[in-house]
Parts: sequence; structure tokens; C-alpha cells
Amino acid sequence: MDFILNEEQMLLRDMAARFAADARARQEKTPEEPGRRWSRFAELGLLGLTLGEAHGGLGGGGVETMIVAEEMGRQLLTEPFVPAVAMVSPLIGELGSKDHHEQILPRLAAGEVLVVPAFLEPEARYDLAQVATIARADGDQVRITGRKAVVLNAPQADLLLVSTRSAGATGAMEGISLYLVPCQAPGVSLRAITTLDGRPAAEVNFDAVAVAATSRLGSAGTALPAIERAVDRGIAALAGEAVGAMAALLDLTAEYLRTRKQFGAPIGKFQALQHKLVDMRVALELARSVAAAAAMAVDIPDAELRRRFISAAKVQVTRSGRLIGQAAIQLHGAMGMTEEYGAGRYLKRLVVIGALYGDFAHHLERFAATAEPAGLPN
Amino acid sequence: MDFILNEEQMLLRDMAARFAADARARQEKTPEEPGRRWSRFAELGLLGLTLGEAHGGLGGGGVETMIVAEEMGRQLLTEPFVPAVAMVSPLIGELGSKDHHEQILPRLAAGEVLVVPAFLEPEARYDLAQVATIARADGDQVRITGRKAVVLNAPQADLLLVSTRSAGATGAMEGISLYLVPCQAPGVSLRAITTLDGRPAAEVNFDAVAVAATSRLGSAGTALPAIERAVDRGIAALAGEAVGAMAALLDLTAEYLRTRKQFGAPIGKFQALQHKLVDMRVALELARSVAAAAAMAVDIPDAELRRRFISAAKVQVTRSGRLIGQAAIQLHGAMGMTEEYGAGRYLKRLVVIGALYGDFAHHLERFAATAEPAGLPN
Amino acid sequence: MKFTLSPELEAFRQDVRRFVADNLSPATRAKVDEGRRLVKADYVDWYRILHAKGWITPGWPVEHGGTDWSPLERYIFEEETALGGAPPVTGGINMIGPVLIAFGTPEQKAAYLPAMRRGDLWWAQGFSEPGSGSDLASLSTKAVLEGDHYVVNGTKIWQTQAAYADMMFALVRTRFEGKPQEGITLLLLDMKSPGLSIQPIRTIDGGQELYQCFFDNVRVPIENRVGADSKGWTYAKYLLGFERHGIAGIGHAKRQMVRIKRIAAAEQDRGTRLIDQPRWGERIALLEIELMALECLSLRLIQESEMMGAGKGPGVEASILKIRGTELRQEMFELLTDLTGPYVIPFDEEVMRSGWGNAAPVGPAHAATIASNYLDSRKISIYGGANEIQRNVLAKSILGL
Amino acid sequence: MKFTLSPELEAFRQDVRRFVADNLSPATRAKVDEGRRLVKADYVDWYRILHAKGWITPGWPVEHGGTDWSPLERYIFEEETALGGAPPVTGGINMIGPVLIAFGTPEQKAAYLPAMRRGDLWWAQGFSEPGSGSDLASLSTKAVLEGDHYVVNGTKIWQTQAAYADMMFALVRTRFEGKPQEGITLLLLDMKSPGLSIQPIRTIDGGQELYQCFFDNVRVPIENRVGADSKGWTYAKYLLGFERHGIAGIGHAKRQMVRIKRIAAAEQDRGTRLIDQPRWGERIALLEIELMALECLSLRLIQESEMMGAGKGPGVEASILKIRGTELRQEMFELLTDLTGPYVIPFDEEVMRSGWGNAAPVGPAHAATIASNYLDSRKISIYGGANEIQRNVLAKSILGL
Repeated sequence: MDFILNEEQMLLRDMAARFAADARARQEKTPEEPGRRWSRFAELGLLGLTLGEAHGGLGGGGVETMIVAEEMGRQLLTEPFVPAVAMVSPLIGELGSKDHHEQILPRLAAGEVLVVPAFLEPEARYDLAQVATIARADGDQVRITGRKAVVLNAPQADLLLVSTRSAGATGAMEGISLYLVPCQAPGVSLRAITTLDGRPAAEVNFDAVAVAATSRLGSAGTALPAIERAVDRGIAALAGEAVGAMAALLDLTAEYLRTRKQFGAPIGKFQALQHKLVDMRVALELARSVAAAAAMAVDIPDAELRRRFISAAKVQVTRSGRLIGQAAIQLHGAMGMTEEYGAGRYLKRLVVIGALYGDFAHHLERFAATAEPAGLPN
Repeated sequence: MDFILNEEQMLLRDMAARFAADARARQEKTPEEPGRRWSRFAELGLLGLTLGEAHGGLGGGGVETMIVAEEMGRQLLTEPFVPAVAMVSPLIGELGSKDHHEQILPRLAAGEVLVVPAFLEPEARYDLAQVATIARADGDQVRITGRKAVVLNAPQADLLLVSTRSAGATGAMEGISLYLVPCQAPGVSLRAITTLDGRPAAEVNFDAVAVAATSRLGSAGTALPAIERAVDRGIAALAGEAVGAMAALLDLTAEYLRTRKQFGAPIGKFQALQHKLVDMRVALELARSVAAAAAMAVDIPDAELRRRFISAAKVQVTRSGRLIGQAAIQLHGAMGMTEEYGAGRYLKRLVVIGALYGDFAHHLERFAATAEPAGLPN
Repeated sequence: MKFTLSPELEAFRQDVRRFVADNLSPATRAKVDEGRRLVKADYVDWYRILHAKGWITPGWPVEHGGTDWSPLERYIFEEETALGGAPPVTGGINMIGPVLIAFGTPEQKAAYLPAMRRGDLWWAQGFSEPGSGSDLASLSTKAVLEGDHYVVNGTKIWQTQAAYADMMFALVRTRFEGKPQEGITLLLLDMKSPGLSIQPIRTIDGGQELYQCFFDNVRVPIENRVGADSKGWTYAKYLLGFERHGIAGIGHAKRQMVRIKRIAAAEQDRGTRLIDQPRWGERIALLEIELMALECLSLRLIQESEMMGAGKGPGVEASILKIRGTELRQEMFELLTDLTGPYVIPFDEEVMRSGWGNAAPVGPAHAATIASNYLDSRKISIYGGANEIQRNVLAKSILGL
Repeated sequence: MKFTLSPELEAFRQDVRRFVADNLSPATRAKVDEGRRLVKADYVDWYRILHAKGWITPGWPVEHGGTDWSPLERYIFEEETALGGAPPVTGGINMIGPVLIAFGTPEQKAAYLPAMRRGDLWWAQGFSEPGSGSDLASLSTKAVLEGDHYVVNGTKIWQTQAAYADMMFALVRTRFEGKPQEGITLLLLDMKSPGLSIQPIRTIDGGQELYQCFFDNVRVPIENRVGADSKGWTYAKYLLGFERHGIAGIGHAKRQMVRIKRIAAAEQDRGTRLIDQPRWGERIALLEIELMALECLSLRLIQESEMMGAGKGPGVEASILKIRGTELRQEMFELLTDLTGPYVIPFDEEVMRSGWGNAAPVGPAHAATIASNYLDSRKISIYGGANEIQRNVLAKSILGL
């Protein structure tokens, strides 16, 4: 594996870092209208990052997505970059018809339309095959009935990309189809919620929602592998976001240890605190490295190997995130408990990332179930 | 639970402490003949500790056994106190016939005969019901064929107390019987081994060994609960032994931190080392407390509750033992790696205790399978 | 050593258990069970119930309304009330109460102690300052004696529920030379004093129970000084030496363990209850074992100190209980977070205050408070002497360096 | 960033892998696989094979027999040789070798370097003393110049395999005033010198690979001094700055992972292989993930330092690799101990040296070496700069305090 960014990637990183820092600075002065910032994502080309050049995009992959997500995590931005750009765009690119491509992709890249995935259900925990939302043919339409849990950014979205079941029992790998469903369609109802880290989300109910049969992405009943791939792309991006958040939190903590004085000296002089800070740094470097590997792995054809890296990254990032988040609060003392100081906001972001698309236990189990690549000597 | 020693128990502790310290001191001057020291155990009444007064014993239970074992652990004595006194004597007292009582118990108390348990088999890991050693009736004799694994102190023993199967498949709870088998009986063969902590042991093979039917302890096929109880007594005693070893190792380490100088100061001035020492102390106090609870629990009639405390103690003691043993070596630096210094001898004792009669994983599983006592308020 | 306590202590435990079950308001108990926020009435109602029973001030001398319980009885009482879901007895009673009894004037005792017992007087604690956390002696809020009043200027921080408080006990600096521990005085301030203002501090769990307090020429009558001028450090140390019986939080931890098992039995993954999967069931079992070990340790240390006649509960060993008790409870909240899976993500501060009311919960009802409780639990290893400080104290006692 | 390395590097990796597979003595590989002790011949035979291939001194300048590999190539070489079961290249080549090349006289280079490459010259390291561990500068072995000889008195300790050594490079004190770092001189001692004696130190794993060395008026010709008198500290720091490419021990850890899986598949509990039980399988998976993360980190740091042109591998980040690499490998040996269950108890030093020979093993054959390997593994977080020291170094670089 080659961990060195190429020149374009470095340029992208610098641009994303400037943009994100600037966005945060503006946010702290006068909260700007959310749509405005999303437009600036579009202006910089970030919303077309993962689209092919044929669709007006930059043709970026997992690494480019991670680069941007990391800077967003560092500045705690809450725009729907991961669901929309990391997950949905490549999926439409892969499975969509010519019509979908022409009608949707340019508008995605322009920030004119927001599409977010709605894959997981209330009873599913993290199993993407636990789809009880039914898609039933009804003439040249399809009627969708079911419920999706904790759909990030649904209140802002124009369309939802919904996994539905057209055959098989809940839990079966076969029989799952993807539909694009307008949020304004009759029968779609949202129960708005706010996430722990301050993003809009919703539980979404579908009550015999009618969509055209042409709203289906790809062939009927075969969507699960593509859904899984999209989720893996999302996880790789979230891992990058988490790395950005962890790095910022470590910097914040180190600065606090350098400047906060107790018993007449900076508390960073105390060896026990120093060693805790070192453990945070070790955890960060491990997470950063395996997150980068996952970002590279997300684009390889070997699904088994991809799964292995994605799950490893999720496990490591969740673990490092908990260690760093908790240690940061502890090292800040009471100050760390205050919302205003900000360390806690990073911890909350890390808690949410840990719980998105499979937690530590889920991915450890998934990793243990993947075959190890052949090729060790002897 | 009442954790305070009564007056007799305090006297016992003081006596055992003096005896064990004295035994170690003699050992370090001129290694004494092993039999000689065992006789002194007998002279002090320690070999009759767990026998009823009717059999010339002191009528002690789990607590008294733990008290003596702790002092043995502190001084790293290797006499077969746990197998013989903690495990075998109460078992013969419970299940033995009048003849067994009269012929064996007084000689056990006098140190004239050594009987050790041989319960576990090469394929059994820690499952006491995995008995593939067969006892087949042969006239008024019984023929025993099979193999027992890592029998502590077998090379010194006169008799083995052997779990055998008279009915049922390997692994069945029913059909297990206990026999007293003389080590000199034809067909008994020992493959001597030394344990990591320097005790004599052996794998024992039984090749159609003939013993009298009257050598059976208790009724045929029903011995498993008594075996389990005996093993639980052994575990409680081993937990005490481990606590003694941990306490001594902590003292040794604290003394090293006080006296060893680096960079012009005692290394105990370094906060990171101080905090590691504190973690050792916390681990010790937890282990000591739950080990004491297990020693009390070993004599209660409720087998489920007894199991719960015994397994909890084994889990905690194994965990604390690893933490303390490894931290002690680390805090000693290279000196801790030398055999002569002695910290490693404690670690080895703790490793062996951890692996005897069920390791961390085995007892965690067993604990999780026991019902929790009723009665929490709502 | 005996597996069971004396029949008398066992009966006492059952008495307390029954009393809590029979008398605690079900609404308050439900809040505690569900991890929702308590309000002043939850506390005060319970304090009045305890007062009526004569159990509100167990630690005080009998002549001031104490119960004359042994340390073990006090431990059992604290465990059982926490286990039963009762709100803790906070602030004044266990802190300034004993100080007033030992060092207060007859007028101070008459003015405050009966009102405290009745639940009519709520105290804020004025120790920490923005610049002085663990290093308490570096405090800089100053009080200058002008005639028969101290004039106080400065600020105090991290005061729990200061908005509920009628009075504050505060350490202030009255002399500026000498060692930092010298020149500190303990004053009692009326929260309604002109120039005293409070400002809530929002915490990461979404709560607003902490405050910062500002003093702008606050005048405190000299008769509100406790003991002598410049001797406040002595009283503060006396005050902090109390209340170590329940420091491990066994009752609270046991209640969380019940919650863990309830949730692990309710949550399923692909058709199997989490509690039935070894990866979860054994993780729970390990915490249970750690809790058993800690409970045994608590009991042992209380009994040992009782036998030694110390009377106040464990000495330096209390630091062991504080360290392990807080870390274990934090591990429990981590596990609760993990059990909850994706439903740890939604957060609704309103549910923390008022529950779901008539609305259907988002996800399982048990999930709504977990993230907030988890975040809140991070404080317990910081407050009351950060665990790093506890480790320093213990290291000193082991090494004597 | 790319998921695969360049085809050239991939081909290089395969070359090394094949070379090790084809050339390493099966007997030596079996010892490494089974965790048994190596003897001098195992090392030297392998060194001669490497020498014949021109791979014995990759880190040396090309004119002295180096390979001119990039840091990444050196990393791959070290990983693949360890993964293939080859003995590590110890002592002299990576320590005194570069120092002699940089600071040695032409005579010293001619006398030692070719012999080292051929595997004909084994060095002992004489740095640590009983009173100076991590605090190396406090060393007190003294050397007094008398005519054209230094006369050395004192002792050195923790020397690996000193009995195999022909020569020792030692730091000795030649001046006694000034800072402790000043006045240290680097000498080369013939192990057969009169007055030089060695004594083995038995270690807790049952091994006897460490030694203490005693100097009783040992005479060392002045031409055996490296560089200038009293400048030894500079050379020592130069020496310790090398050899950070393989510091995480990835190859070794991967080989242990293979061993873990082999044993977890062989051990059964009540009819189920341990590897198939979630409690074991997921514990193994977690270690595998940690190993993947560490491998990614190693590769990343090597590549970053290569890009920066540092040429010597990671700087202060090497401490991260040392800390995590040692702790991970220790966790692996803990797991091996646990997998082995009751058969960790028997211990036979003879098996560590010679295997079971024709005798049937006691218990599973894989079990016999586990306890000793586990105990031995405790040293890796102590030697080569204890992990506490590494954490100090890292903290300083993060905080700059």
C-alpha cells in the first residue's frame, strides 16, 4: 500500500482544509444559512467529487472522499457530504439508468438536489439484509410500505434512496431492490429527530407510497451487494471524518496541557498526564493509518478484501475514538464537561460515528467472518 | 458478608505466616529434605485443618484453608497443601466409608500418606465431566483404564483419587465414580513433569489397574457434584495462594521503586510508575476481597451461589494476577527478567494458578451460565 | 469471616429496602430508572420523607438528629437507598452540616441545622474557581473585612444546582501573605445577597445543573463566618474527610446492572437477544464480577475501619473505592451505549427532562437517555478529587516518598 | 495513495520471500515456528547465506557491502525475513558496523567489517551497567590510559549471547569531571582479554542468553578506541539512531498470528474448536485488526520519512511503533498462553533447547514452549529503551515542555 498523497490529492486536501476552517470560522461569527454553505461545497466541485468526468464530476474515489471528510471532521461540519457524496452519488453512477444519470447527477453535483440513503430499519440493528419495507408492483407503478430508522439528513433531502424488499423473507440476501423516492410523495412521512452531534435526521414512514417503476436503481431483487458497497464507502468516509475529529481533539488537549497551570506548573508537566496523551496519539496514528487503508480498499474489486479493511477500520476507529474522546474529557477536567469548551462536541461526533453503519461489535463479528487473504509463506 | 477474622482465625494466620516465612528462610539457606517440611505441616496440625474433630482434625473450612494458602503463596511454598488438604481431605470426609475414615484420615492428618486428586484428562481442558477413564467391574474388583493430565504432586503421592466413568458417554454428568488408587498398583505409570512454578507433577496412565470395589468413594455414578465441590474448594484455596503471591510481589515492587535510583532520584518519584503501582494495588485489593468471599462461599449449601462466587474469584484473581505479575516485571526493568531476583517466580506461580481448574475464559463462561440470586428491589 | 452478615444487619437492610420501596415517589423512581433528570422537588420530597422517619442526617451526632448507626449500617443505608432508586442526599447535609456542628456558633447551629433536616435549606458549595481545580489552595476569591461585614469579590465555579440553593458555603481568601493554605476563611453567603449572581453552565450531556457564581462586592455579615478568620483550610479538610462510606457507588452500580440486563434482554440482533450471545453475555458477566469484587472490597474496608475504631469509614483506601467505583460505573455506561446500537444517535433534551409523555418513542424507549447518561458519567472520575489525584494520594501512602 | 505498492516493490517482496523459503535451514525455521531456542549456528548459518546473496548488510554504504535499498525496501526485507522464520540479524552489524564505517580508522574497518559480513565476528554490546539502565549516562565502568593501553575496570550487564562473542564494543568512563555525558569513550575489547570474564544470567523464561561481564584490569590497546577519547556519547547516540525500520516487529507479529490461528484451530473445548467460538474467534480477530493497523502505520511512517528524505526511517514516531509493536506482541503471547489452557503448566527446559526428539510430547506438541515464550516476551517492552522512556520522548515531542 502506498500511503503518500499524490499532487492532486494534496491540492484537494489543502483546498478542503481551507474551506472547512473558513466555514467553521464563519459559523462561529454569524451562523450562515445552511443552504448557502452547501452551495459553496458545490462551487468548489466537492459535490461532484465522486462522479465520473462524464457526469461532470472529478472522478474521485475513496481516498479523495476521505481527504474531504477528514477536514470536515476536524472542523465538525455537519453537511451531508458522507451520505450524499460518499454513498449515493457513486451508487447512482453505478446502477442508475441513462435517464437517472442525466436527470439527477448534474443536479447532485450542482447542489440543486439532495439524495440520501435510507437503508436501515428499526428492527435491523446493523443488518442491511433485514429489509421489511415492501415494494409491491401496482401497474407501471410500485407501492412502497415500511419504515426506515434514523435517516441522516432526511429533513433536508429531496429524494431518498430506499432499500425495499420485492421478494424473500426479511433477512434474505436476495430480493432487495433500490428505489428513488421523492420526500414530497404522498404517503412519505417524517418524524424529525436531532442527532447527538446536532445533525437533522428522521425516522421515515412509507405508507403505500407510489413511485414509477423506473425509479428503481438497477435490476430487481439484486441490490444488496451494491448497498453493501455503498455503505462500505460511507464507513471509509466516516473513518476519515473521525480521524479529523480525533486529530483536532488531540491538538486541543495538548494545548490545554501546555497552558493550564496547577500547583504552579503547566499540567502537561505531570508524567501520568503525558503518558495518557501519548496513548491518545498512538490511538490516533493507528486509526489514521487503517482509515487510509480502508479508503484505498473501498475501490478494489475484491469484495472480501474490501470488507476486511472496512471492518478493521471501523473497529479501530471506534476504539481509538472512544479512547481519545474519553481521555480528552478527563485531561481537561471539569472544563472538558462544559458544552462551550468544545471537547465534548468532538466526543459526541465520535460516539455517533461509532454507532453509524455498524458498531465495534458488529464489525468485529463481520471481520472474523471474512476469509483472510491467501499468501502467507509456509 | 463478614470479612473480619475471628480470634482463632487470626491465631491461625499468625502461625501460618511464621511457619511459612521460616520455611522459606530455611529453604534459602540449605534446601531441606521435602518430606521434613511436610512433617512440620503435620506437627502444626495444618494437615488436619479441614478434617472434622471426630477425625482428629481442626474442623476448618474455606476460610481457614485460604488463610494458610495465602501465607504459602506469599512465601512461594510448593507443598501439596491445596490438593491434599483443601480438596481431598474434605472429600474423603464427605463421601468415604467408615473404613476409609479410619484407615486414611488419621494418616492424612499425620502426613504419613499423601492423596492427591486426578480429575482432568488430556482432552478435557477444564470440563470435569469429560471423563473417558473407564472403571469396569471385574469380580469384586474394578479395572481402571485411562489417562489423567497434569496431576499435581503425583510423583510424591501414595494414593490418587481418580474420577472414572462407569456409565454414560464422555461428557455426561451421570456415571462418574471416584476411586482411591494406590500409585504402586500394577498398571499405574507416571510420566513425571515439572510445572512452570517448580512443582512435581505427572501425567498418569492407568492400564487395567485393579482396585478393590471398596476403594470407591460414595455411590457409583454420582460423584460429579462432589468432585465439583472439591474443585471449588481447591479454587478458593488457590485464590488465597494467589493473593499471598500478589501481595508479596507488590511489596517487592514498591520496595524496588523506593530504592532503585535513575536520573538521580528513586524511580518511585516518577508519576507514571506510581500510577502503575496504584493499579497493582487496586487489582490486589479487589482480588483479595472476592477471594475471601469465595472462601466463605465454599461452605454454603447453595451450589449455584457457591459456583457464582468461585467463578467470580477465579476470574478476578486471574485478571489481577496477570496485571500485577506483568506490571511488576515491567517496573523492575531488566532486573525483573532475571530468575534470581524473584519477581518472575511470583509471576510464574500466578500463571500456573490461572491455568489450574479453569482459566479466565472457562470461569467467565461458567459465571455467565449461573443464575443470579433473586431479590433485587425495583 | 462469615458468608452472611448478622441477623440484625440483615434485618436492617430489609427495613431500609422496604422503606424505600414503600415511600419513594414512583415518579421519582421512574426518572432514576430511566436515567432522566431530577428536579428540586424530587430531592426535597424525598428528604422530607427521610426526615419524617428520622433518617435524613445519619452522620450527625444523635443530639442533632443523627441515627447513631455504625459505619456498616450507614453503608447499607446508602447502598439500599441508591439501589432502591432514591435521589442522593446532596450538598449541605454531609458537607457543611458536620462543620457547623463542630465549629459553628450556637446561633449558626440554630439558624441552619433544623432547616437542613426539614429539607428547607439547600446549600451551594463554593470551593472551586476557574483557576483552581485540584489545586484548591490556590483560590483567589477575596474577602476584605470592612467593619462588621466581609466584602467578597471573585468567582466560584462548578456549583451543582446553585439555582436551587438558599445559601452557599464558600472558601475565600482573607489574607494574602504566607503559604497558600493559610489565609483562607469559610463564609456562609445568602444566595439572595446583592452583588451575587449565578450563570448556568451547559454540560456535554445536555444538562444545565452546573453554575458559575460571581461576587461583586457581596457583603457578608461577620457572624456568617465559620470558626476563626484564616482557618478555613482546616474546616475544608474536615469537611472533605466525611462521606466516604458510599464512595464506591455500589447501590448505583447495582441499579445500572439491572438496567444493563433489562436492555440486553430487550435488544436483539438477527433474532437473538444480545444477552444470549456470548460476546455480550460474557461482557456483562465480567462487569458483574467486577461489581461483586468491588462490593466485597467496600464491605471489607468498612468492616476493617469499623474494627479499627476509626468511625469515619476507610482512610486512604477510600481512594481505591473512588477510582474503581467511578471507572466501573463508566464502563457500565459504555456498555449501555454499545447495547443501544444505532438508537444512541437520536438525542432529545426534552425527553431527558420530561420523558416521552404521550408521544411514541423514537426507537426503544430505553434508548433515549443512554447517550446523555454516558456523557454525564464522564464527570465522576473528575469531580470529588480527580482519579489522577486519588492515584497520587495512594502512591504516596504505598511508597512513602 | 494506492492500495498496492509499485510492481517493482511487490516483485522485491516476492524475491525476498522466495529466497527465505528456499534457503533458510528447515531445522532453524522449525525452531522459530515452535518457539524453541536458537543457537549460534542457527544465526551464523543464516548470516552466511545472506552474505553469499549480498544481503547481510543492507544498511551499510554500498562500498562496504550495502544494498542501497530504500527505507521501504529495507522494511520489506526485514518483514519478509522475520515472516519467513529467519533469525534476526543481531548485534554488531546494525550497531557497531555503522559506527566503525563513520568513525573507525582504516585499520579498524579492515580488521572488522569483512569478518562481520562473513559471519565470522560476533559482537557483544557493553552499554548497560547494574547501576545504569535507562539512565545510560550514569555509567561508571572506568578506563585509565596507561601508555598505549586503556586499563578497564568495572562491569557491564544485560549482554545478549556474550558467550558467542568474539569482541565487545563498550562505553567506558575515561574522564570523571563535567556532565555525565562527557568523558565517555567507546572501546573495542577482545573477549579473550585477560581479566575479562562473563557470567550467565538465568532469565525467568528458563533461558540463559543474557550475561554480565566483569573487567579486572583488562588492557585494551589504544588503537581499539573508536574515534576520539571522551566522545563516546556521540557515537553511542549515532549507533542508537539506526535500525528503526523494523522496530514494530510486523514480520514477527504476523508469524505469531499464524501460530495463534494454528493453535486455536487445534485446541478444542467440549467438542468445538476454540477458533470457532466467538469468545476466542473475535479476540483473535481483534488482534488481527490491531496488527493490520500497526502494519499500515509502519508502512505509512516509512513512506512519509522516505518522502521527507530522512533516509533513516521514522524519527520520534519510531517510539509509537516501539510502544505499540511490543504491546501487541505481548498481547499475542498472552493469548497463546490462554489458548493453551492447562498445558501451559508443564515446563521442560530441555524441550526449549532440543524439542521433543523421539519422545511423545506431554499434551499437544505446540504447548511446550508457550509459557517460556510468554515470559520471554515480557522483556520486549523493557529492552531497547523501556516503553516508559519511549512515552516520555513522545510526550516531549507533542507538548514541547
